[in-house]
Amino acid sequence: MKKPFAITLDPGSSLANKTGSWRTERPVYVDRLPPCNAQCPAGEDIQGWLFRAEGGDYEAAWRHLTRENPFPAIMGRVCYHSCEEVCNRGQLDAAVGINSVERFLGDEALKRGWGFAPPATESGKHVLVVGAGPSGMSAAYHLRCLGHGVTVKEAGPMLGGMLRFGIPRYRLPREVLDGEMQRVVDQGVAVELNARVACIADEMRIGRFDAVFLAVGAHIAKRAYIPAKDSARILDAVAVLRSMEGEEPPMLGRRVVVYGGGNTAIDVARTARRLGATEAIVVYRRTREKMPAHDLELEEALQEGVMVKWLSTIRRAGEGALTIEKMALDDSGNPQPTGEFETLETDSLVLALGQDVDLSLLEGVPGLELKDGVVQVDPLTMMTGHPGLFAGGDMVPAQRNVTVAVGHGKKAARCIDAWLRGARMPAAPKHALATFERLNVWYYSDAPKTVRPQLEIARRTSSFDEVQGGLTEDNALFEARRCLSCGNCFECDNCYGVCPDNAVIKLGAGKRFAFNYDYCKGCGICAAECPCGAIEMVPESV
Amino acid sequence: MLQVRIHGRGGQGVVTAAEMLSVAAFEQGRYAQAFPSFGSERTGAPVVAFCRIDERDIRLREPIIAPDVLIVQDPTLLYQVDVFQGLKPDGFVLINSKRSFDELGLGDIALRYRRERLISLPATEIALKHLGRPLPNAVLLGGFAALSGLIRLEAVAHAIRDRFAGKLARDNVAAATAAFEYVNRRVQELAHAQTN
Amino acid sequence: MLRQIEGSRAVAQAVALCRPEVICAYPISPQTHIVEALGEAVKSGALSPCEFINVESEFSAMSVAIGASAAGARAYTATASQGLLFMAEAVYNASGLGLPIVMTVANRAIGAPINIWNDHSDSMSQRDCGWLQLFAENNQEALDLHIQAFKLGEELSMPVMVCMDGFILTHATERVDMPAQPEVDAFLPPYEPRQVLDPSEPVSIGAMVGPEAFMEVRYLAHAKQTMALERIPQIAEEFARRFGRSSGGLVRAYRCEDAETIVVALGSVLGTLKDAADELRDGGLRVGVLGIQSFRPFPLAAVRAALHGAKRVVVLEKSFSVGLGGIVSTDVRVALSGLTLHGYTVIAGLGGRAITKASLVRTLTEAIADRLAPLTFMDLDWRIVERQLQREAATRRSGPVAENLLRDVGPVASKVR
Amino acid sequence: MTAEIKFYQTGTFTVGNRLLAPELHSVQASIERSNSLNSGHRACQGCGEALGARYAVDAAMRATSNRLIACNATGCLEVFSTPYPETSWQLPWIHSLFGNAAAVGTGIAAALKVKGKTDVRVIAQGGDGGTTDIGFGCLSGMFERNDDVLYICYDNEAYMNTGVQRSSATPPAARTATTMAVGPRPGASFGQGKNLPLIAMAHRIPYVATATVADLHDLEAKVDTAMRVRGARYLHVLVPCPLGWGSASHDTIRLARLARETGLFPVFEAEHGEVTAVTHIRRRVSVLEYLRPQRRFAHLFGTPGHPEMLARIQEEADRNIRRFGLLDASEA
Repeated sequence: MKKPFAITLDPGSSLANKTGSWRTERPVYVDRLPPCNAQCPAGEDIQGWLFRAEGGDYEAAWRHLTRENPFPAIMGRVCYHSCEEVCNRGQLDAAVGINSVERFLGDEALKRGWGFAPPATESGKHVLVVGAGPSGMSAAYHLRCLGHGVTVKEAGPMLGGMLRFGIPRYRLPREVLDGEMQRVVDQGVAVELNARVACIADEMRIGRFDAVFLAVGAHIAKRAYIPAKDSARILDAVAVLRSMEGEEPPMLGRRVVVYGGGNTAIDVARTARRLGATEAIVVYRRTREKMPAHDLELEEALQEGVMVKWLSTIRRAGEGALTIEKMALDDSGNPQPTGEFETLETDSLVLALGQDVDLSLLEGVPGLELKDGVVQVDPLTMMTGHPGLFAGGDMVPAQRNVTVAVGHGKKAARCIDAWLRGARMPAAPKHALATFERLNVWYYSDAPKTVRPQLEIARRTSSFDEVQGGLTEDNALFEARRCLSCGNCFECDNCYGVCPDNAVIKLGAGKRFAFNYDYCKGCGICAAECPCGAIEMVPESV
Repeated sequence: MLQVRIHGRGGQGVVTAAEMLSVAAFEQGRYAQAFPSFGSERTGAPVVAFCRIDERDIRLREPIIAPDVLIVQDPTLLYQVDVFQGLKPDGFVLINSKRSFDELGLGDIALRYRRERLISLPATEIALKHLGRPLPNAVLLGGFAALSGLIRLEAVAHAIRDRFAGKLARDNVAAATAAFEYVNRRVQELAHAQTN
Repeated sequence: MLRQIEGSRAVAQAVALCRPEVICAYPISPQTHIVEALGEAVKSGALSPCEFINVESEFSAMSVAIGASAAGARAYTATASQGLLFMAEAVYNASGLGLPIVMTVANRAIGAPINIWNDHSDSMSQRDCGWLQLFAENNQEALDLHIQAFKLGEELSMPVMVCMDGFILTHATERVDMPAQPEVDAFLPPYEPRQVLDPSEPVSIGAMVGPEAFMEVRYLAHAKQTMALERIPQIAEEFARRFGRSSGGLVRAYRCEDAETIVVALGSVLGTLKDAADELRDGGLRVGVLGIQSFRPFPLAAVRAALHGAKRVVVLEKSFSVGLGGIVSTDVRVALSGLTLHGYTVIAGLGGRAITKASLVRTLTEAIADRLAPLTFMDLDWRIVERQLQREAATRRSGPVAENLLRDVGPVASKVR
Repeated sequence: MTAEIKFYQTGTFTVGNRLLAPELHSVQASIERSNSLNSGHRACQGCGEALGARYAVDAAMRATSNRLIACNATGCLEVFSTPYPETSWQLPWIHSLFGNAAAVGTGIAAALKVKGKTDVRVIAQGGDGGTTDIGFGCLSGMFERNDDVLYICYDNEAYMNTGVQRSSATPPAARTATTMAVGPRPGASFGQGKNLPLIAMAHRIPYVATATVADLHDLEAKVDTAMRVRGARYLHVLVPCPLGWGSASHDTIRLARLARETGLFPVFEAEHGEVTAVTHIRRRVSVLEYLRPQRRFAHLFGTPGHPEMLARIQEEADRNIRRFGLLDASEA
């Protein structure tokens, strides 16, 4: 067909016209740090494992999760999941139920018997871990993954430390605890129980360990002076909770008063209710706002009939009765005596005023620095003043909770590994935070949070059955998919779709996209319409 | 060359008459050219149509100024339009009326022409009789055939059939035939009157 | 086969014989009878396959034809006067895109004052639009030219206007020789487009062309019309061979050999002119007539060849370039450049003013005596004109011209012409 | 639990709908996208028309398995897509004039019919000027004859190609080069302009729909529906124009979205003159949110500004919401 000159043109020939030259700004794909990941004390890649979970491949999700934290089933129960407090979705409808999905994955793993592969190569180094609590066992796990020989020495008769002796089974069923601890042991970790380390210096020398991680926790109950008749029955919280793991439960009576405002106090009060106490009263000197106990736990406690006497201190303990003084907060928020007194009937008083660390094993270690009853460590490396001696968990200055402890274990393990290789731990490059403002939330569907079933009150006060139920598979899947994937491309195809110049190249499933700068005019629609803020416009250098 | 001019009013089939006349001529192997006085006239307005008939190809395109034959479909026009304009002295005139030229007040005009070539024919009545409708055009063609002797009645009948179909064609042919006979009689009467 | 039928119907039948596939119809006098007859043919199934589309305007009529032609269909429409002006934009577009549409123009004057009668102002207004323009002398030629137009247009991929005088031809019933379908099929092959919208070979048609190529596009259009100057006589010859009569061609001379005075004209007036020429020749005056069948392309060489022997040339036109004079005359003058002979332009028949043999004879006699003004308006009523000019000189608010003139003319109905 | 979720945008815009089954995550997932309107065209940065046209034509191509012919009115789309010697079109395409796209479409359809190529379909496209103004006669004729053509109007609410002059689709108060933001009543007059979708419906043609570039999957779906129907069909697509609206090039989709969420641009479908479906407003917003980012409305804001005109525009939006029932039963 001899086409008329200029009037008739061959198709698609405009490709010869490279409109990319018009650009003053260029779009660039970026990855940003989701707030949940940034927040997690255990440094989990939450978004990462949620993304795998949403695909329905739970094992992949679990393996991704356990790269950072070997205890999802435990975390899914006892972690205070501050990640959910910072979840961007919280500003949209409700935060993603990260904790419940984590628990679901953990339970799946236990149910299906997924385990950790032993390391590919052995380093030949040998590390001693003192204390089989969350921190110690986390360290043991990570050290093992890195190919080091690990020996764990535990003073107590069982693994778990405070997980076992500090957290009642209605919050953490023991089969779950045992299951996840055993999994670490099965990885090839040597464990010695009832093996109290008296002197770490000797231990290191004799055992010829290449490095040591100390995580003995804080098990010594704080005492407070309370004038009391001999007949007054006064116990300490740690003892009460520990004895729950023994043969016969402690005798607390029908009316129990717990003195203190921490989680332990709440645990004891709730335990007392389960042991048949008709009255469990927490006496705390400040207000609810100031109470260190986790609000969630307090809520559950109140639901179970635990009572709290706010702004109260115990002045005297007599036979079957306590003398309480009302307090008032001064301008600086500290409680001051008012001189008003009242009497409180009780069969026993449990003191939950916090715990101290037993530092006796550290005597004679050169370079070690102790302060405020805890061991000082380099926050970057977790190493004490003594080379090769690392520490973490409740015995170092930090928030005292399981997740922090697990995080310490991981961090210490990686630093020990680096130290053993004579390297310095490279500070992992942190991406900028994926803030809510960077998201284009229009595209996310409204999807209310899945609420985890709760054991009804009656059974909660009469048994030690687990209070918090788990998610069904559907719910877990749904919950995982509520994730906004803040700051990281999840291949929604939006950029590919909205480009007026077809200048976005789809690389195929899992491969994300690339820009065709030959034709991209830099209008910025892709960046504006990217739901998760994973595209940034950067000025062209001219 | 014979030039025919037909006067009438819009809606009376003046143009059709001219065309049928040309078709009739064509039937007889003649060359013919029929055309209207191109206008935007509406029903009732005075209209004119023309027809040229010749033995050879007709090239002339002007309106007919000096007709050999004049056909007036509507006598009321006689008092509005100078229908006789340019009529040749020995021309034919056929007027649709049951009244005579004198009754129509055309006495002195008639003196300028050959009396036996001036015929009035009650075409509308004949049409009403045969068609039930006052359509005088085909009827007048029958009359024209008799008057001029230039076109055979058969040719006119053919032209009518060429234009109309079925009953309408038959009735028109019948009407035209009646007119043909009527005019023949009148022509003979007039011829007599003249010889006397 | 010989038929005695109206010009419009004759043309309609000829167009139908060309098997058009898409016909766009919009009514405007005096073209209407043509599309009416074609619509009838399509409805009755006599013309099939064919899409007959009642459009909402002439602009749309030409646009539909453009789309149809670009999609590979043989497209036809007809118009006149205001209608041609209303579609003008699309008319230029059709030629610009090189789409071989055939259109009948039933020539008619252009208002205001509104006038439905015949002259050539309408097609002359599209003189430069890039279409080929063929003029018919009588209904036989009008009929024949349509058959030739499809062949010519499709060969060159250019649109063709067949111009026939409104009413004078379109409404005249006369003898025509109507060819049979097989004859036409043998002469006119099916439409083989040069460019077509086809999903199996996608192209973009009608791109924006800038200064870098626009002149070339225009030149190529001109080159095609130049080619047409060769093809038109060849096609007319082939037509004559097949159909036994000569129609079309570039120009046609009548008694021009030995003629001292040659009258140049287009369209139906040629007939009356020939009669006038015969009369003058009978009077011993050597007069000839040159008819121009192809106005675009304008056959400069042929016109020059026909006229160069004469002493004087009178161009008789039914069109008028206000402020200049003759339109055809201008083109004829180009053809004669370098030759020295007397030239006269006679403007006649505007708005349907009857052109009588008598007036022609009178005017030509004056021309032959070289007493004629170079630009003459035949049968112009100077009385009326002067009265109006005085009126305008006298009062500012002299009122609407046309209405004034009509008052001076008096009742029209009392006149035969 | 999942049953409660409302999916507002799926397909290309599955964005955020990871809650959907993976196969629904995306319709653009095909790496071999046809791109009937190819890269290298000369549209402005962030051109809504380029985006809308590519989606509409691609969808029509899919619906006809590439047996499609397009004709185009004069305007931005035509100029930026086919400057000699290059064209961006990958399908048979013709541009004739500003005002005759619909008629050219009719002609193509007629040719295809007479040639028995009934599998090949026709779309005609133009901007708001070529559609609502100069091409209106041809368009109405095509509708009235019910010719088998899908006419797509890319409405950017003014004559952008010639430098932003008012069209009969220009909204009240908008500033254009011929409705300047000066005088006591700046911008385009209230009470003028025409609503072409409703006029199209008055022709009782088989299918009329509106869409915006904010929901491209919806646009595709409507083209697809349209191509399943024979006869005259009309699709009116709102395509923001950064140049003419005085908006940021990256706001093109956002503005289209706001036009719908305010109620100023109702998105609906109609069959044979009856509204059969409307897209409900998801999060109703004040017209101010839509108007403020556009410089063509800047004169309405600031001090003293024109609160009374803003109020009238809001009334217009509210009227649409009532008239088309744009709110969910729950929200209404």
